[in-house]
Amino acid sequence: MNRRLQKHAWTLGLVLLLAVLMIVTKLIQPSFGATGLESLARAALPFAFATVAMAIVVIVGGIDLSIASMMAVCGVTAAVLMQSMGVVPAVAITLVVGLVMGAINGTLIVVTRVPDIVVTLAMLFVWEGVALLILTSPGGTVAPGLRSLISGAMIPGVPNALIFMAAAVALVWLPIRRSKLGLSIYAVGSDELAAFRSGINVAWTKITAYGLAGLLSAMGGLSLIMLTGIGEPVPGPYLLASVAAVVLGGVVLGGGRGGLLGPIIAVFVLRIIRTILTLAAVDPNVTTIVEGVIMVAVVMLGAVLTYRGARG
Amino acid sequence: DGHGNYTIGVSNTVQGNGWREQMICAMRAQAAAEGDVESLIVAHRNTDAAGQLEDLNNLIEAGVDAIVLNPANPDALNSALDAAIEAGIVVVAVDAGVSAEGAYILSNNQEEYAYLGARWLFEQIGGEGDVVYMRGIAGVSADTDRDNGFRRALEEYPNVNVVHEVFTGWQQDQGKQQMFDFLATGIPFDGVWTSGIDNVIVDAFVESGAPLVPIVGADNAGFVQYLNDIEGFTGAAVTNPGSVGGAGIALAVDILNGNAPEETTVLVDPVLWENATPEGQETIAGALNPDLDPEWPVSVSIPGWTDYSMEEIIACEG
Amino acid sequence: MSEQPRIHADAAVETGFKRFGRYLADNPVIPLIAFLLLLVVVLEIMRPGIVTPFRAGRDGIISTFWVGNLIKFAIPLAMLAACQVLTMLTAGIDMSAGILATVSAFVCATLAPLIGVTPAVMIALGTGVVAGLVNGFGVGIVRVHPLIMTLGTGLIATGCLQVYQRFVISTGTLIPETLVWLGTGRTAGMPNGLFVFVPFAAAVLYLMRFTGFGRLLFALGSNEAAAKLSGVRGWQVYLALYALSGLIAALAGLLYLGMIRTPSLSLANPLLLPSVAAAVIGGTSIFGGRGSFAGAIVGALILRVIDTMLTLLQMPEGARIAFFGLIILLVTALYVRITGAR
Amino acid sequence: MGGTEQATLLDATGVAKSFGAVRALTDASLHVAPGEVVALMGANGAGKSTFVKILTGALKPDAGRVLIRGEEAHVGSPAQARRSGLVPVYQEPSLIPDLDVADNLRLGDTPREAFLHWVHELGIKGVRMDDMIADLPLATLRILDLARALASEPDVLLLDELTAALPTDLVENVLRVVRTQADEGRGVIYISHRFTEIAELCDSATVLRDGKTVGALKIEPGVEDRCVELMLGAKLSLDRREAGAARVNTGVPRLRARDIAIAPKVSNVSFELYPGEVLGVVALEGQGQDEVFDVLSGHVKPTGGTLEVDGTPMHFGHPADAIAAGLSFVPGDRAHALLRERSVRENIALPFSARIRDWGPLKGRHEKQRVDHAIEKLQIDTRAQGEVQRLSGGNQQKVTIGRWLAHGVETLLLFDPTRGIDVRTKRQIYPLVRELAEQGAAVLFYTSELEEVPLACDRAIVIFNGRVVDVIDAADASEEALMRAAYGLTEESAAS
Ligand SMILES: Nc1ncnc2c1ncn2[C@@H]1O[C@H](COP(=O)(O)OP(=O)(O)OP(=O)(O)O)[C@@H](O)[C@H]1O
Ligand SMILES: Nc1ncnc2c1ncn2[C@@H]1O[C@H](COP(=O)(O)OP(=O)(O)OP(=O)(O)O)[C@@H](O)[C@H]1O
Ligand SMILES: [Mg+2]
Ligand SMILES: [Mg+2]
Repeated sequence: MNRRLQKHAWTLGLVLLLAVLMIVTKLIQPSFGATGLESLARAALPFAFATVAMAIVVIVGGIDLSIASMMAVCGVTAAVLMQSMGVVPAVAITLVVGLVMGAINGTLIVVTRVPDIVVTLAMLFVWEGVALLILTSPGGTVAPGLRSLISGAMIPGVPNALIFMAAAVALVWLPIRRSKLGLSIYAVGSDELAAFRSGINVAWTKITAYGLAGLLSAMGGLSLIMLTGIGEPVPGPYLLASVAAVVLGGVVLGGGRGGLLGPIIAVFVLRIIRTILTLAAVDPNVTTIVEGVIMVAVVMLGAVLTYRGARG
Repeated sequence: DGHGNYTIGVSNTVQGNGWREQMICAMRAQAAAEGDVESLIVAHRNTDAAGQLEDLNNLIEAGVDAIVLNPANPDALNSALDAAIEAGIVVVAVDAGVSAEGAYILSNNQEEYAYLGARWLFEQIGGEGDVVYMRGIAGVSADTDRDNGFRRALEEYPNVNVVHEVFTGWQQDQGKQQMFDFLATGIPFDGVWTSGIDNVIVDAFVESGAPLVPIVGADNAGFVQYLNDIEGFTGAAVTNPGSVGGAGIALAVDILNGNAPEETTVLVDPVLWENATPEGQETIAGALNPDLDPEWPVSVSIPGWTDYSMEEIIACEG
Repeated sequence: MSEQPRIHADAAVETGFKRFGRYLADNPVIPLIAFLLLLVVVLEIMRPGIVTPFRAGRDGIISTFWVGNLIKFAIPLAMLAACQVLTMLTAGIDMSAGILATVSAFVCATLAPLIGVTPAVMIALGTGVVAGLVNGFGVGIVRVHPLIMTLGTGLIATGCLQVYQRFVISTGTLIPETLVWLGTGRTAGMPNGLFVFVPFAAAVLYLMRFTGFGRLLFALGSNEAAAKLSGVRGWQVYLALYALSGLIAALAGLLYLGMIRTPSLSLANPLLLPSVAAAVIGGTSIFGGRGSFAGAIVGALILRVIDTMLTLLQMPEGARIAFFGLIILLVTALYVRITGAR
Repeated sequence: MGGTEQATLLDATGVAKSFGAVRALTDASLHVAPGEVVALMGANGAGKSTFVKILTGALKPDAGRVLIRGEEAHVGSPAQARRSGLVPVYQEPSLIPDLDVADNLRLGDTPREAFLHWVHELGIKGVRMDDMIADLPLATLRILDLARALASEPDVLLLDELTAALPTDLVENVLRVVRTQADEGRGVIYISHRFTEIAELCDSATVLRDGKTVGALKIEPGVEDRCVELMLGAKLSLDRREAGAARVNTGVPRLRARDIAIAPKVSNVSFELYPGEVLGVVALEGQGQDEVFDVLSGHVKPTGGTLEVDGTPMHFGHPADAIAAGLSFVPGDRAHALLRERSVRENIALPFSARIRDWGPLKGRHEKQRVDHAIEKLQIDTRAQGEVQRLSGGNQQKVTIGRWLAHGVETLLLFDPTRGIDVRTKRQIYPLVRELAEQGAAVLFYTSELEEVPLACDRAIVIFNGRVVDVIDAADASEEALMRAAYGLTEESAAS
């Protein structure tokens, strides 16, 4: 039990931090309530998917700098497809497109033996270009039914956006996490050579992990167009935010350690900090500084804590 | 006259660009100049439409009376804007339009902006010849609007040919490099139309020793300076005042005070300043402001809309 | 990577090709230069005459010497790539380099009219060093991952720059004459920036290869525990390294300011990702312990040539961006294939 | 045991493998019959590990034929090897550090019951299924690796220097279990540099020299000499050091430890180390010797006690402090000591640049002289000197020692420097250590192989359960006496 607690101490700390921040929000703006929570959950959606996608590749020992670009490709793909076909086929095709893009990233990393950070840096440009080729300026349509999926709250107090996110991530990750594939992902991230010698197909595991990241990026892209109602070909600011949230969430850069819950909570922490700063009418330029300082400070705190932990 | 102590929310999605900074400062200055505005909450960062939705929702949550925004996209923000309007919040979009029902729009006419400059340029090169067309960021609304205006002018001058089209990404260094590269090819051309990145384009000609051709840019302080200073350089600056933000605040206050305009859409039409005629040169000399950040448009106010002084907008407080 | 794939590259028999491959692996800059020349030839075929110096233009002799331009714009890129190469040697990265260059340029241009050119330049370089020290503190002493640390510092620096610029909107700007001369002037068709860059590059190459500090960079990237065992105090090296990286970024910013002559708030930011690309194309391993600044310089030149080609090709913007990415990938993959290095 | 004329389990012929310029294997062959334990012998760098990796699909050979149960086999990956019944325990631990024991088992589809049975059988207690691999000591990992291999019921078990890092008691368990495996009809390939183990366990020996199989022998009394001859290409043997006159230590000790305590492992360690002496450390695995070396080398601060160097009290906050006080440390795990992708020269010269005052220009000639001297002295095989990782284990170990040789030694802390090193290399290391001592250096020498103590040391301290329990005169201590001491049996032996 104690061990289990220790393993999840970081996540618990984040939950606590989130709770404190919620209280601070409530203190600054007493009227903050269900609608506030709802818009928070909606704002967190694309970040959460980007972060979860990033978390999976970081766990497998890589990094994917092209996530925001893949989200853009999927967003415009879905928005364009929905002009000519039903929601279900359009969404299905988009998910497949995401999966394939991610798998292409993974395959290139495995085949070319170029480091992942470099491959995905190059693919960042490639996918961005592809998005612009699909749609030169913002446009397309999104079925209203799809958009209403993430607004409101069927269960009072629990925003639909949150349910949607939880369901989507759980659907992808839970069956995998405890399976051999999930273990392989952790194993490859932890020690690639040992994994290979333990009989794991390292190449396949990596490609699958990157494919999953692509799939989740597709969900991120879909959530973007569900929010805005149109497809935008220019990638949003999701890359750096997702790296920050992944690290804040307790996933170790370098692979093998961490889960998906921590990063998702970290996304909410980062989002609610922005809400607080806006509510408190803090100078927006100072807001940027505050965000930077918080990111660095929390990670420093984490570093100091693990350092102490390793010693004590 | 003081009707109330309004809180106005501002949302903007591009940071670190002189034009947008001027817009924010104009908003602050105008808010300070208006007696009725108690506070301004500014959400100002680099983000996309989804991020702007987040900011808008936060502003609604903060209980503002009005929102003045520079929209990332005309159609993408409707969910938040509808909610705001429903909650009785006055919504004013500046610089570009939004499609939400009941929102006011106080916009620089981007299509007209491009059309005006392009027409002048085509006229200047005698209605025929080759031009270089330097655009902004692919896939961004403002760039698309300007492209429509440019194409409209192009249609009117069938003998004008676009010999080279590039995207500067609205980055000074990229624009300069691209011009250098193109000059190096030795392909002849007769004029340049450039979207916002302008003084560095002139620099590229001067530094490489290439003879200057007519160049159309925006009214950025640096470019206007060149129009005035450089011997033998003909060109034109089309105004695209960032102070439209200040006007947006003024409009929002008017509406809050019950003086809503009849039309929900007000277009601020651009003006063209050229240095090919003596009158034009005089206008430019009058507009000069050598102390201003070279990326800032020199048209710091919009007569009839904004009430602040030069010092106030430069102080950028409020 | 597992041992499995390494095998293909090194396999078996001593064929001539193999020997050639190994020669190239020991001299990684050679295939890169060959590739650069190939690109230039392709460009010349695409646009005959572009490479030729002092060619007759429309109105007589003009000095649009393309090679000069190529080098000129590659210089700041290569300097920022130096930040990446040096930090990558220790398995780090400096994601704040682009912003620090911008800050330095902006601070210099806005302070110069207020306090004079020399103090302004000093303060501008100082901002780079200070920000670098913050990075070094985070990476070396608190042990934050360099990627996160430098991203965070970059974010903070951006915010500070935004706040700062509000105070200097009306003070006007002044680009120091020397910087303009360095940035825009030419001597014998070559950019004056080389007067700074050549000594700079020599210093970096010397630092990497012939000093104890340089050796420690390789050592820390290769095995930090081993370095510690040998008596190396890691935090000292990281502190000095990131401060140096900040200084180089600031210097690159000043040079860039002289070149572009408009102190925008995002002046050098777009150079960040290309600087990382230049470093990796040049054969620097992001995993540390292996890297070459000479390679990064060639990498920067290659990126610039590609830029020119794609600008001139007149393809849709989407295709242009996509091709840029594909070519980076292709070059790095070929490089890895030929030399067997990663 | 099992007749060699029976159908063989594993039959490899003409296996070759090059790594760039290094030809690790040129013509290796090997036959394993059911019920047979084959010792694979060879000096460091002979290609033993490479051979095992090829047989188990972790490396692809350049040439060669492998028959499994008489059928031609292409073993493409470790997974495939496992399916064909070939299960290795590699020289380096192959469990996943960030997964717990249970997940490691699931990953390889290892039956849990069988695994636990073997863990118990091998004498490891207190391992829990939710222990993180990264938190477990090396010796435990080796045993878990073996238990995992045994649990999958292999036809051929390949053990690469499994016992090198194991304490004596665990070695015995391993030998017993492996013997039973063979008795049940399985084949075993056993790699070790210890003749005693091979004599006890193996039926035959296949000897590799420079990547080529140079002979296959039946194990019988007196075969050692023949083996060594084949391995080295000339007759060599381990000679006992002539028992000289017992040293008389006078004056100020170079290093004096008083009541050193390091919670929770070490409670009381005191000793004196004099210039000119080699002081052995005798201890079973995990008695606190690791911690003592960590303190002496400046990696860990002691929780109690004092440390004096040349009579001056010292507090080390960093290895650099220890180095400044003249204490040079060679760790047991060379992975911690080497810059794998850097050259031999850079590895040896590393301490020359450590201090800030040495960050300036390199002193090329001075450095080269001292590095070359160290290389020559240790006879480091520099064929693959461009990258240390291309050297064999033994040569890598020499580099870690050479570093301090070049830097200049006052006090040398050697932690198991001969782990996994062949006889020839050992024969170079003992005299070197002696020579250093004779030149005035003080050497603290821990070894996991007890027979080395009399060969290299003047005296030895015995650490048991975190305390120094005895000091013995090493030069003429018998192995049995050392063994008893290591097991903490000294008091009783004194009483009897
Ligand atoms: N002069 C100093 N200034 C600031 N901090 C110091 C100083 N000297 C030591 N420290 C502290 O000592 C700790 C260890 O730093 P040092 O660089 O010496 O170890 P290291 O080689 O990096 O090894 P490790 O990563 O295990 O700490 C650091 O956390 C740092 O806070
Ligand atoms: N991955 C590799 N790359 C390059 N060279 C290698 C590699 N692995 C092994 N070698 C070289 O192959 C030769 C044989 O190495 P191997 O590890 O098989 O020796 P060994 O007999 O197991 O030695 P030891 O007893 O020291 O473990 C050595 O010269 C070594 O340097
Ligand atoms: Mg440290
Ligand atoms: Mg071996």
